Amino acid sequence: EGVSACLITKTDTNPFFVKMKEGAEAKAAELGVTLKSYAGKIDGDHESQVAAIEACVADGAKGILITASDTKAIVDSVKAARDAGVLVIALDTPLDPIDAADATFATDNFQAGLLIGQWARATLGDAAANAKIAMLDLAISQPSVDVLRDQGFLTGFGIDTKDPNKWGDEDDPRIVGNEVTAGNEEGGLKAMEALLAKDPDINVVYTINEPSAAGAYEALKAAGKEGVLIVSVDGGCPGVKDVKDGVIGATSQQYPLLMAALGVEAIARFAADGTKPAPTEGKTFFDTGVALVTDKPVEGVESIDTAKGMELCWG
Amino acid sequence: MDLLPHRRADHLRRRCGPVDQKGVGMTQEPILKARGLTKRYGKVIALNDCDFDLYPGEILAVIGDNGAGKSTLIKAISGAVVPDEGQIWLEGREVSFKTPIEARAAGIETVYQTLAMSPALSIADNMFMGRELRKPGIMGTLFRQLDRPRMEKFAREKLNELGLMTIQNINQAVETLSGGQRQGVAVARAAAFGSKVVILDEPTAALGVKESRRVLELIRDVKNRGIPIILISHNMPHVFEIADRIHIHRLGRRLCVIRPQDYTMSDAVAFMTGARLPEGVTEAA
Amino acid sequence: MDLLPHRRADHLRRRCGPVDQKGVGMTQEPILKARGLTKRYGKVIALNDCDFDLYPGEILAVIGDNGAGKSTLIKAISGAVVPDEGQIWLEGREVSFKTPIEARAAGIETVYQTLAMSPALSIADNMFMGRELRKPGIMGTLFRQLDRPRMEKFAREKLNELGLMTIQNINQAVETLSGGQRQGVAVARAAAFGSKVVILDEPTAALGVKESRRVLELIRDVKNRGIPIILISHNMPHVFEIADRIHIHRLGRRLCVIRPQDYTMSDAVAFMTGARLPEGVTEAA
Amino acid sequence: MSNDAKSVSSAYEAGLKGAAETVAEFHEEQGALKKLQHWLHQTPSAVPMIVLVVSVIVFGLLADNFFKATTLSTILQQIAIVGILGCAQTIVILTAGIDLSVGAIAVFSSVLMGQMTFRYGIPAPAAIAIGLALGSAMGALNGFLIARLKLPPFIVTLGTWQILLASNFIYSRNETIRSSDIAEKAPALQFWGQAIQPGGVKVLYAVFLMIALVAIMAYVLRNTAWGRHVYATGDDPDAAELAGVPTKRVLIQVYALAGLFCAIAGWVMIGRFGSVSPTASTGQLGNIQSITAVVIGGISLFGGRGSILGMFFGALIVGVFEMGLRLVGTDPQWTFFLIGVLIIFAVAVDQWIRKVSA
Amino acid sequence: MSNDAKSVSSAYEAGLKGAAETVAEFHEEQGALKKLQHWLHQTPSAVPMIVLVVSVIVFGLLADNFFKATTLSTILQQIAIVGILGCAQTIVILTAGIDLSVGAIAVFSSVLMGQMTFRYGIPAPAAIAIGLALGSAMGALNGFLIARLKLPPFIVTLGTWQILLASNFIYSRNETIRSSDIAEKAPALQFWGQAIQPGGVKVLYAVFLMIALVAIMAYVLRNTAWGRHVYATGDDPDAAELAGVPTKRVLIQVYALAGLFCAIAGWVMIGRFGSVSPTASTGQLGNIQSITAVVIGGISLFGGRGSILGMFFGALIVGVFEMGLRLVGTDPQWTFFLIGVLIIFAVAVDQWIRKVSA
Ligand SMILES: Nc1ncnc2c1ncn2[C@@H]1O[C@H](COP(=O)(O)OP(=O)(O)OP(=O)(O)O)[C@@H](O)[C@H]1O
Ligand SMILES: Nc1ncnc2c1ncn2[C@@H]1O[C@H](COP(=O)(O)OP(=O)(O)OP(=O)(O)O)[C@@H](O)[C@H]1O
Ligand SMILES: [Mg+2]
Ligand SMILES: [Mg+2]
Repeated sequence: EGVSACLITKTDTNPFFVKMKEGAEAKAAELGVTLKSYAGKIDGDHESQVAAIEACVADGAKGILITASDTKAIVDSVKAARDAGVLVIALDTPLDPIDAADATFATDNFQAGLLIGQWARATLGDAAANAKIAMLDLAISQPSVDVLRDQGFLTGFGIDTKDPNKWGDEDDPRIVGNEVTAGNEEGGLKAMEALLAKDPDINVVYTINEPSAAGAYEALKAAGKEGVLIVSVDGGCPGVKDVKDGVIGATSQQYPLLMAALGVEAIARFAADGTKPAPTEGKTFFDTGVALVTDKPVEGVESIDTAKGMELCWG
Repeated sequence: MDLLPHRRADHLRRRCGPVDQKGVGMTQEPILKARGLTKRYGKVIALNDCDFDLYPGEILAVIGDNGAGKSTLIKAISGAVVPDEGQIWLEGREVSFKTPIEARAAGIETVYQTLAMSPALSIADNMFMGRELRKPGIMGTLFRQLDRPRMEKFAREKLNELGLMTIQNINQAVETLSGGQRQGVAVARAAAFGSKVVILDEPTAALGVKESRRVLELIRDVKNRGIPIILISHNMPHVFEIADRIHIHRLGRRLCVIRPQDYTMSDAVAFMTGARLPEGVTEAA
Repeated sequence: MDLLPHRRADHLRRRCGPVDQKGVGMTQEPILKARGLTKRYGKVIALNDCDFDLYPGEILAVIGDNGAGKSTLIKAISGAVVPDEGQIWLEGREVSFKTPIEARAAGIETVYQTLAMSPALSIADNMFMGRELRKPGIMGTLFRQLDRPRMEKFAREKLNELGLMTIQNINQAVETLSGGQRQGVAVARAAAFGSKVVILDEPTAALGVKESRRVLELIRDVKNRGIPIILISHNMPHVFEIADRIHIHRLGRRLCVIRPQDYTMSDAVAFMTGARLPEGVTEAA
Repeated sequence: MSNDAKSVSSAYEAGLKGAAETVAEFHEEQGALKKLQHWLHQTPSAVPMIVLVVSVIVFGLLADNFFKATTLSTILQQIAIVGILGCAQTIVILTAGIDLSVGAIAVFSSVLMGQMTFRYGIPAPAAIAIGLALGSAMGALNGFLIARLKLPPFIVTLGTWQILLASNFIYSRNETIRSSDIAEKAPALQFWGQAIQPGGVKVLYAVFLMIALVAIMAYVLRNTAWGRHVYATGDDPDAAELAGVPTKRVLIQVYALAGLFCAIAGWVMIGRFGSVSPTASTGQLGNIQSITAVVIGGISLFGGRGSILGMFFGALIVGVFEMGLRLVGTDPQWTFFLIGVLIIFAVAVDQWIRKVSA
Repeated sequence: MSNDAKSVSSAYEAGLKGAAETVAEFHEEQGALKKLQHWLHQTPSAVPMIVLVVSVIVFGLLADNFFKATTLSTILQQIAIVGILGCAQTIVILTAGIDLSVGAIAVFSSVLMGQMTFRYGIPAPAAIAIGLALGSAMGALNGFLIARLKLPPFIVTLGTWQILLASNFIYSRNETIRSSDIAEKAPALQFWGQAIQPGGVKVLYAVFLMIALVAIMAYVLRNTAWGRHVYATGDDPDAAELAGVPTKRVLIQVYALAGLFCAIAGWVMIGRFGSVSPTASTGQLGNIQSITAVVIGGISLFGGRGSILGMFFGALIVGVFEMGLRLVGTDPQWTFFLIGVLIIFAVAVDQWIRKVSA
């Protein structure tokens, strides 16, 4: 009787989760674990995730890996699964409260935002005081990853975030505006065009992920503003290439393949002898880390260059 | 021809003029009376300061050219259209119906030219639409359950009375009936429920010879029950055979009212088409 | 009554039996001939092994009860319905129309009971629907541009010829016309384009006295142009006045064909309603 | 001179004497197939029921764990919300309308119930009552715009969908209310999340609620005058109006009732998910999901035809497909693909049966 | 005995002699207001045009940067894709249909064009031709199911929307083709992203393409027989069929042409976004966006009424609103809210003008 496991991602169209799934499948094949994958239908869709958890329990899975769309709302379903004897590991995004899951293998999205915010401020130097910042966010429903990255960036840049659970409520005059992008090129482009119409002097662009950064770059290029500082989060190989090509100034690299592989291993071990994975020393979760990738390192912000980034990148 | 509405003192209105003096004006009070009805559809004046009288127990035919405004007149009377101007009295009391439901509640039952049936619903459902019977007792008052057996029995009886059709299944959808059968159901509905006035707008237009004859018989039956009837028809022989009085409608208003005994069909046609004017009526105001 | 289709040898078919022998059978070849047409709608057999003949230059009336299958018969002939069984010959050649377009291309023009107009489009658009004229030269061949002025001129002429209405604007939408005016446009369309056969299904059902008379005159005009006409009508006086021969339809098939000179209206009504059988015809097969 | 008229008519109507009283009658072709077709034609919910049974059997064969009581009860609880939204969508579609705002009303109502309790400290039962009232009001607004201003339902509800969803995000400030807080302070909000456990198989109260609502609406639509009026309004509104149905009032009532059902669904969402989340995907997808259930259930989008039982089977079919495909282990994208095929297939079968058995 | 018949008729038709030849004529009430109403009624695209002009003026007053050439050209380029999808949606809606799959066809076509070039090494122009052909085929499939199997358009395209979107993700393996790679190896794919720059204001080729397509379709719909047939099919399909319109063929052609327009939109997407991305939001939202443009443009969802120019103004109105609200500085959530209000408002105004000018 083989071990079966489930992977539940936020969506199955975002390259980040596609790669996470591939990493998990490779590891599962290696360990002889049967892996079934599920996903939400749109960003922020936690109801499909609940349905997926229920299906996994009904299917007799030993463990569930989940990147929760709504970290608070999923808690009850996770509890029900754990009560049924299933090991639940949160990937990428910690649940709220974090101990709702048996273990968490995650990157800190706030930290990821913080790094690019700090890098952008240091790069601009004194000009940071009168920067013109475009904020390209994910969706008007403001799922948690969207809020964490955005607010992390602003914190890193030294801007008062007001309510840290909500983007768009800031009143700092340096922010030209927030636009939503759906995390793809199309959205990034349209949002950038709109913000450029609002203020053509934008010189810093925060983007929720690298595809939206690529879209934003197209708009800037079309407007003849290739020098604008674009920062992003994810660290996928196309994104790192864009950093190398100077499209993106810096990106915070995360490690979905690593998370997924660790998660599958943990489930296999749990199935074998019942041991549960332990968190990183001094943290409430197992941090798979985040690294700032840039070819223009700045004083005071630790970073790796794109050559190293290409080695570690996913997808 | 001046068709713009001119308001005249009531005693000057051409309420059938000398034609009336030949005995058409009844001594009784009209059961249904309308004065000065006007209805505009954009540029079109479908009813132009129109008067109307229906006396108890009579069959009143309304004839006129296509587009003369006959259907609009009976829609105004039956609440399907709210006239822009004018007043209506039912049994001497002024009424103003906003919907067909109000007119029906007052005892005026109408068969519209378009029949007004819900094709997917059954014959019984259609006959009782808007006046459904509920089960007696708690099922009816609290749970508001329909009393289907009673409604079906009633519908079957009424259709048999009409003898117009041999419908095997009272629950079949109206859309499965032929045009003639549908018209029969509509007429049966009006005849069954009309307590004060029954209005029929071209009830035989699409009917064959046999079916038309049945409808005429039904109209006589209703009259014999003491209920007055308004009948719109383009069929002169039928009109002259059955009507007690004939309201001739022209260009959105009542031209005059005649008795079939006093005039030939040919006269009536001449009046309604404008070939000739009835005595005492001048068309230009 | 046995209505299940029984195939009989052709010489045994009751093609008007002795009635026919009174001279209705024409010596010419029929321009339009149909044999054994059958059409079922679910359980309903709307056409039951029906025969049909139309001779050159004649006005053939088709009469029958509601639901007898008259409309279905002419739909089968004009391609609007594909019969389940049976054959049709036009000028001696067998045809089988899958759509009304094919029938029209063969010269058969029909006014359906439902008129078949697009309410939101103009009168001219409706008259030329499916046979639009294109501009001459490159605008027409390459850019396929419609020749509106020519179509409008033609439409105006045809409607004037008909004299049925004074339409001020040939570009007004059909939905702004009264029922009678619409029927006029439909009849004008058929009369203008019919080259071999013109079919009219109850063209005067909703029309007033004056408007009906105009349509009858138009039918005579078309006949005088040498084009045969099929006229379905419930109006016996009209039928007996205008028809050369009368096809009596009963229960989905041709009961017999009579000449108006030979029979009274009363006879025809008796035949079509089943009150009496024409000589030589037995209803049970 | 009416004698003259009489003679005119009698000139030919004399022929009527002795005319047959019957209209054409037809012999029914009998036979098992014909009878089956007739039954299928008479019973609009039969087709989805058959599709449901077939798909249950197929998945039972394909996936080992499918035929377990827990799996089947899980399917029921997964469709509870769609089923309730489907009740709302059914009555709207029966009037030849469509309601794109059902999901938005549900989510916004659940947020309102939650925030009433936690932001303003209103006791939970009162907050629920307010939420249900506001949900009905949102529906009534749709109804008002559609019935009074005569705007097309598609557009009105497209507009209110966006408006309500945006209001939901703005009003909630993106805050999810945690399950543990609700359990502690306002357990009434989670009422429908409780379960009975006959023989160890959990069945949520929400499932019983859905079934009860379907049953009640089936009764109301079939056996009350109001139900007949809903059908008549969808069938031919002009005819219904002339025949004495207050169509405008019926429309407003239908949309308001749909709003109430959506608000009930919102309350059920709190029980089912534990928490109150403004980002719940029902807000975005609830309309398409409920329309899919209605359509697979054989209810005509043109109004006036179909039964709410069909919608229930339609929701179950989608639930069975989604669960079955999950257990078989198909990629989620293949699930979407197959649900798409299923939608077209279900309607094609329905159309075919209507055609052959017409 | 037909003499008998003649006498019957002449019994009363004698009265016809000298009957007036005219039907009722009506004096037109003249006056500036009446004339305006009449013109509004005659010109279906006039209402959206007025709404457009008013909103441009309002936003010009509210936001400083609005009346700049670059802002206006940005608005145009932002609506280029919706405008082209709107052409597809317009012809479908004119036939009383609806196409929910437009966005999915566009995205899938763009992915097909990209993958043909990069996965199989087909030269870009050939890949584009294949992409356009496949897009038309997807549309024709919709048309086939709707015209031949007589399935409701809403359901068919709901199904194909899911099917095509899922196929798009499965086939593309979620891979985005990067802009720089395309620019290097297959610049033809990015053709519509080029721009002319009169006086420093960039105007994309895509904008000209959209305007050209609208103009061509306006001509085709007004001035060719086929265009009249499209209107007739939507107006009353039975009547059109009897009047000699091959309605089934027209329907299939309409959906296939709509598919072609969508594929063109897919090609334009590559030029406009630089890259080829299977996750482009148009796949999910293209249908709602294009329907919104069509409806604000005053085209009836019941078919047969409206002009494609109205759709163009409708798309522009949405574009102007989105841009204007951004420049005024509203939060994206409020923008979403206000677009919802706009949709209802635009249709209400349309309805009101039609009523008073009837
Ligand atoms: N809903 C409407 N909108 C616009 N015009 C209308 C409407 N209803 C009727 N009309 C117009 O009002 C006039 C009178 O129509 P009405 O139906 O009352 O005539 P009618 O005498 O009943 O004719 P018919 O004998 O053909 O039934 C006609 O010119 C008609 O076109
Ligand atoms: N599309 C259809 N579907 C089902 N039944 C039909 C259809 N069309 C006609 N029928 C049935 O076929 C029979 C013949 O109808 P048809 O319209 O040919 O009669 P008709 O002789 O023209 O009658 P009328 O004088 O009332 O026009 C009727 O019973 C009718 O109900
Ligand atoms: Mg009338
Ligand atoms: Mg007929």
